[in-house]
Amino acid sequence: MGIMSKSPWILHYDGSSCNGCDIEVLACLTPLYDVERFGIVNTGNPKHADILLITGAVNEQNKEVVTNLYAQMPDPKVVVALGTCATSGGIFRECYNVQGGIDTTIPVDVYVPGCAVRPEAIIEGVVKALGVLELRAAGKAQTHTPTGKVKA
Amino acid sequence: MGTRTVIPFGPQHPVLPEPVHLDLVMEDEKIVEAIPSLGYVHRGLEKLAAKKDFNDMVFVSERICGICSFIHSMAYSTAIENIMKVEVPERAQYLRVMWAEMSRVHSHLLWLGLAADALGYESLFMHSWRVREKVLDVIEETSGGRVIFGTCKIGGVRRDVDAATLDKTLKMFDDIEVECQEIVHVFAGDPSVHKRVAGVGILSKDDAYALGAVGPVLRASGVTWDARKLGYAAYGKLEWEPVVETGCDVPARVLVRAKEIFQSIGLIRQAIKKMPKGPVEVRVTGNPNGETIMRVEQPRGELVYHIQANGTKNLARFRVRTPTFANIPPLVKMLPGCELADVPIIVLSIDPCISCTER
Amino acid sequence: MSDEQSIELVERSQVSAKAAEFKAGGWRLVQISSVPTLGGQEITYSFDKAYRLQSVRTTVPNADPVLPTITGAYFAAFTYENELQDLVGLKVLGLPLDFKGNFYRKAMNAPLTSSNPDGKAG
Amino acid sequence: MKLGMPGMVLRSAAKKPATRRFPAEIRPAYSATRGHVAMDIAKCNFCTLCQLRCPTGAIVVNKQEKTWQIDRMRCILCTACVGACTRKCPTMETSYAPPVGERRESLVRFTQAAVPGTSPAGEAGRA
Amino acid sequence: MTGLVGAVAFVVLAPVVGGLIAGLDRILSARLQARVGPPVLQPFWDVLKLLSKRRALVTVFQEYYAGCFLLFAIVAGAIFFGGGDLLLTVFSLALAGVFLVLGAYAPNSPYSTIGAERELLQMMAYEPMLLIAALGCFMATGSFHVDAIYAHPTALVGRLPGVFLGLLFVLTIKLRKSPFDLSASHHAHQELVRGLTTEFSGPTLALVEVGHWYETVLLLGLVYLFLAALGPWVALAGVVVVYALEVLADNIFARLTWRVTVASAWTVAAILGATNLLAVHYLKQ
Amino acid sequence: MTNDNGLSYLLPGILIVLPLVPALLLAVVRGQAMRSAVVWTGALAVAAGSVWLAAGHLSGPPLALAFDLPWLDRAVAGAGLLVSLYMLFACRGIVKREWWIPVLIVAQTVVMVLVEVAGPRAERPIVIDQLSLVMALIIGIVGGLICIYALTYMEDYHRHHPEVSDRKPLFFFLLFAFLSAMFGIVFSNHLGWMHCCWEVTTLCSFLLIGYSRTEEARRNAFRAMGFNAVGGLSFGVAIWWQLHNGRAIELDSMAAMGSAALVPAVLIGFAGLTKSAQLPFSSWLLGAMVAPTPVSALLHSSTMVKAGVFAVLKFAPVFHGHTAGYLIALVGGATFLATSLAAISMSNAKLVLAYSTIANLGLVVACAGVGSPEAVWAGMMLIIFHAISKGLLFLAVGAVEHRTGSRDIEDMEGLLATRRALGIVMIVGIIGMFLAPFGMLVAKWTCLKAFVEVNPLLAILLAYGSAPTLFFWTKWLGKVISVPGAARPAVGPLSANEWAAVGTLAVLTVCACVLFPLVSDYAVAPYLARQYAGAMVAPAGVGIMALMLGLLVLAIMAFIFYPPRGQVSARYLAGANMGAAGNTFRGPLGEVTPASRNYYLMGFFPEGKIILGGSLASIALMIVALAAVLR
Ligand code: NFV
Ligand code: SF4
Ligand code: SF4
Ligand code: SF4
Repeated sequence: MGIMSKSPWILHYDGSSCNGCDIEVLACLTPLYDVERFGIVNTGNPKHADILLITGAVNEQNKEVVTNLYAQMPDPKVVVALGTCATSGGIFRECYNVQGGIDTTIPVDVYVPGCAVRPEAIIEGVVKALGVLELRAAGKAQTHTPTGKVKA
Repeated sequence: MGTRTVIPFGPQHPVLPEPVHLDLVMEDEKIVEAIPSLGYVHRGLEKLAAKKDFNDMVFVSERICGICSFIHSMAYSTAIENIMKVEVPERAQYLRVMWAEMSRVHSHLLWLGLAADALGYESLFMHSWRVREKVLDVIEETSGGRVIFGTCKIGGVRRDVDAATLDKTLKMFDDIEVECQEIVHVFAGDPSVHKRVAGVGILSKDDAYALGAVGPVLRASGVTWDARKLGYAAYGKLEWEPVVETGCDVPARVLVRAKEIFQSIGLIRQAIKKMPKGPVEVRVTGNPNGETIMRVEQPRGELVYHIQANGTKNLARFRVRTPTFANIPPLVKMLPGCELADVPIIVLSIDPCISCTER
Repeated sequence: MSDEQSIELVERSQVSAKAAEFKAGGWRLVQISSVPTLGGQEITYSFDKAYRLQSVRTTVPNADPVLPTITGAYFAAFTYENELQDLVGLKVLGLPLDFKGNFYRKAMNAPLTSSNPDGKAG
Repeated sequence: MKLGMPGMVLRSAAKKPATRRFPAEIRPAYSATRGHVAMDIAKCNFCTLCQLRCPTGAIVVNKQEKTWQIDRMRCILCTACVGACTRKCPTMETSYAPPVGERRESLVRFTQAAVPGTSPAGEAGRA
Repeated sequence: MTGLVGAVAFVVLAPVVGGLIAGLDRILSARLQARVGPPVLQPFWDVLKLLSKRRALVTVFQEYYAGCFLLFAIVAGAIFFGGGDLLLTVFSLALAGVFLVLGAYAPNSPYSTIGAERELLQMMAYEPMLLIAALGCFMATGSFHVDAIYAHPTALVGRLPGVFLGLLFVLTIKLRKSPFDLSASHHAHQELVRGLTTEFSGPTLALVEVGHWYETVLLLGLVYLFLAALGPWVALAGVVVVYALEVLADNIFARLTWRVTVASAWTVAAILGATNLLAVHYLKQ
Repeated sequence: MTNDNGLSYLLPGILIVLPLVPALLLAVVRGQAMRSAVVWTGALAVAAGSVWLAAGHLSGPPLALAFDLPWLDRAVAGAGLLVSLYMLFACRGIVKREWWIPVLIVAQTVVMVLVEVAGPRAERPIVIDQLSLVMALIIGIVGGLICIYALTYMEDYHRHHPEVSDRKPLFFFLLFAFLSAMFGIVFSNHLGWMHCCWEVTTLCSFLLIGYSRTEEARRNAFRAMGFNAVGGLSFGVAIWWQLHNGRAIELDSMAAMGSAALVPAVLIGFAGLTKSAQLPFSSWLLGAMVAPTPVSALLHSSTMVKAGVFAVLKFAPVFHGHTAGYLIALVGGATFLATSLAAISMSNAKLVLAYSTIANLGLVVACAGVGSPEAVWAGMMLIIFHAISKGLLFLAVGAVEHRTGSRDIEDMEGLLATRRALGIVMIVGIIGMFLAPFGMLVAKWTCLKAFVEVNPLLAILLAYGSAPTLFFWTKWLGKVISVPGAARPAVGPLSANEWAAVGTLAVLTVCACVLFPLVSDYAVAPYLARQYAGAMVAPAGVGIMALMLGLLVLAIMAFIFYPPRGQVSARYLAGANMGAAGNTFRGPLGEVTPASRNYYLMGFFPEGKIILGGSLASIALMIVALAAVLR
């Protein structure tokens, strides 16, 4: 395990979610799940973060914000889409104002399903993301996975 | 360079769990102007009614918000049931009250934690959420979901809860009540919290009423108004009184929500104890035709569903006015004149829920 | 249900005066909503007093999508009225705090009008 | 209790942490928990009822090829499909679906063998 | 010569000790919050991770200021542990602080700038008490030199109880502990995002972190100085208790405002510190 | 102790007279070219003269010129009378509320006439010791540089202020006349002569503050004159007291008299307090900031106000160990604390400089009042460092003001980026004022040590007063070094004249820091050794200071030769960044440019109340001090 995966600092952003997934992200920080055990720190600041945990289907107005935040994270970095909304648009897929998932806007490295996504799944998703982060730090993984909606 | 400081507060801001933005204009740290901008969570889900079967709209409505999801689905279901004149079985009505109140307890605990956090009181946040996890356990055991209950449907509820689980629920809440007492005791009695919040975020009784404040914000300003008194579900058959405080400031709002936690636990007990045996749903056939304006009490206040149906499976209008939407003008009123350090707690004092607000 | 409801129809020009009347009577503004009709929008204003809900309804034709504001009586109506501007494409006259279409920035204009078919832009 | 916050934190420090040490320690699921949709493809007759009732379009049933596919990244765990199926093929399991690295990994397809009942459900991808 | 040994030992060991203290701090905090907390070496992983991140700054000057912050934090400690002048230590610490603040000013970004302002307010709040502490050491021992103060036969805390308490008070500010973690909090949910350190990232942030470790060790050294004559074990135990109390304080207070910080720190410095000095002065006469 | 070296004998006299030549020339020449030539020549001559004098006499015993020229005495007295009369004449336009000003001047004139009747005599009317030489160097070098700077400044000034009538000949005449008077003050051993020069500086200050002839300038000029007249009167009374008691009116012998000279020492000290704008007299100096910036730099920061503390410092041996001295020290301490606090709420750069000037003078007063060798060492060092750094800062602010049209600190945002050289000199000036290892801090450090040995109270005041200086200097510095968010108008280059002054002062600031041990050894220590019978004060911590400076230089070098590289990212704007560079954010109604204004905390540090409090404390202390000596 490289150094990257020993100290994953996260930025959580709500990309137009319903809150369900967001409070589960917060729950991960609290005593019952306590992700600080893995060195995970919720930074609240893109400039300090290694992992972007993002929920929601991304609406018209949020596109710009998501892109900004992603751009402001220093390399190497990974993106984890949390919850059905973030992975595919979920039930809001057909709404006029949503893009339908994070990968419509920025490249996503790990998709975590669930509505709402469970804290355990979030932790698993982060662990999976750490693998990508390590590869990227070692220059072994491409910096960006291709963007684009996967048509199911 | 300017004569005043101008900073963006949000959309991504660690004290805001959700994206919302305020243009803060300050002199030193005093806020002279705070203009909100919304729209970061506007999904446009009201328009889904044109595409989705009215039955499926329950799933949409409970995903308006992951915190107050159950009451959304209950409000929507009740609205349709009213239009279609469906008699919902009594047991379902009591179960709805039980889940609605569980949802309120978890929402209020969540809020207490976030409010503590907004004051930089991390350990209190941690402890509030530690207790909240116990509530979530009960919710999961009875409904199958932690935050999206998924139990309400038109005509009743999707699942029954067996007697043993109800018993266990009662016991769990005895424990939760004790823990909540401790949290509330700490929150209300902590000198550093007091120093920070006393007299902060004043909203006079008249302002609260005139600006259309709802829920704990309204009740903390001394107005007795609680939509549950309208008696939907089984509320008409239970004994309780709205919690009202007259402090008009942040501590009063803390107190209202704190007391409502115990009120809700009391209601859960009553509901479980008075719950009759019987079926939990009726079969609903046909399409609704008619109109109703349904009001229920969410953790954050009065929620309004305006439903117009035209006899097809798609509703003519699915309109949701959420409590936070109503509490935005009071918030805009409260901010100017406060200190930057107080912005988080004042914003949180209305317990904002943007996903509800913008739908 | 003890939730009594009634709806009164009024002319568009009377909306402000009507709102002022409610205000004077000690009513609280509960909501403003819109329902698309064939040629326009029905705008419903709901007020509450002691758990009694009273609504006022007016219609706005699509040909002339303007509406007077009721912020004179209920300042808090500015949120609803901005929403009407953004989602229904009305022009609310006399808004004290006009977000000019930025209340919600959307991928489609006036999504909640009947002339606007479902489906998303882009 | 009377000590306020100092009492609370010191007592916490004296006690065992409330933390459940996931993944080493996993709480047994409640029977009601909605984790993911499982499918008993053997029973399916491809009536597409589930597909019709799924609010997110997560299910795609192909009668010709006798396949039943679910997109885990679309499923909102609403149980509508479970309720809709008259043959009780889809069921709601308590374990959650795992995260994936590629979007397409989340498409899970079940194929019915030519002779129903003789061969177990085939599954592509992870279920 | 011993001075040089002390200074070198500080330069080499302080980051190790400081990092460990930070790790224990985080574990203790977690336990107070009914959590397990990170491994004790976590702060080191954090810093190593930061060092291996790509640089991304608003202006390259930030790195320069962060470097100078670290440099002068080290100098301050080296003066102290080298047995040098206590006042110079305080000044050097202030110099380090100023560089950190400049690093936050440099990008001219809103939260960073507000963090800088607040950090300055904090510095203004604790500066009098630090100077008073140094003055107290002089009055009690007749020297500003750390080695002389250290060698003083009676414990300073006996002559200067007020100064000692006042020092503990401002230590809370200096260590960025609640209720005075105004300019940059350890955890995310602050109105200032990350305040002072908002615009630092990657290796630059690592410099700041390490600088804080040096500062922590220096400050605890100052506490030790007040107890030194009681013997190393007692003094060390005292330092541990003091730090534990700081962590406890961090967990039992909401964050207070800058007004309260400045007003209370100055009042404490006056009531506990200044009064103590005057008492020592007039009792001696 | 008479020195027979002919030239040395004449030099002090020459230095006093020398500036009068360019002064008179400047009063008549018109064109800028001619004026430049005269100013440059005059300034260089004055500077060279002072350096020459210092070079010859810095080491060694004081140079006392013994001569008895009654006509000269009378001429000086006559000049003093003329000055008083002119001031009275100027008072004709005064408003009713300020009736006290002419009354004071009349009173002072009466006292001086009485003194003259008593026929003051001094055997050694001129004495030059290291303290005078240090002052002379400041006057000669810093003063000369400021005069050169004023050449361009005044051109720009009149371009920016067409409404002000162009009286440059008068202006430059006054500058040089003022230099002459300053030399007079520092060289005079004859109290009467000193008083006369003292009055001349008051008059120059009055005329220069009122230069623009606006209502505000006029009012402030009168306030300055009035407050200085209070001091002048007190000074006069001191002389009269000495004569009346049949005592010497020679500064050096008085200073050597110890507590016997306490009464005049306190009286002259009081005059010094007014001249150096200590509380409660601070307001005149703030008001003086309406004058063109070179005036602020020269009169109201680097030199004239220093005459005040110079006078107090001269009597330091008298104050040493005496309650009255300690009380005067406390006045300085209170002034330091109060004005440092007051400076927090100032965003006008000149007012910050003004308050900080008063504060630092307060420190010197405190040093003088304490009067111990270390304290005097610190006081002299403070005078040197302050004169250079503060002169530099004033000139830099003036240069910025003439290019951006604002002297507001907030408008200096990004100066380092838009105008690198000007930014750097301003930074040098600012850090010179408060940061280790720079000069001012060295002096403050010694102050702390000197104060705590006597009584911790003064040291505590200093501890409290230092904190706000840290605050207001750093926030200013922060503005200057921050990277501008929006494109700011480029600032035009400085003229050669301005560079000559600003650049030299910047270099001097750094040199003073590097070379302060030498300054201490050659100028300050010998003075102390004589004043305090062999007291040795050596600067401490030189090694560490040098180390710190070395590290700083190293860091700068490292930065220059190995500039950090890496991606440059947009500012953190809560994710709402907009625009190509991401420097603006999206607000509810569209694009918003973020702005960061420094904190001024008016409500928390109310200038008015702080100054009032400090003034009341000072008045009380002065009364007690007076009572203590008269008892
Ligand atoms: N606002 C809101 Fe809700 C609630 N309570 C409501 O309808 O939370 Ni998300
Ligand atoms: S996936 Fe479900 S719970 Fe999560 S944000 Fe979307 S709707 Fe809410
Ligand atoms: S799973 Fe059930 S509902 Fe779906 S196609 Fe098969 S049999 Fe029909
Ligand atoms: S659980 Fe709901 S969303 Fe998931 S497949 Fe079944 S019907 Fe579709």
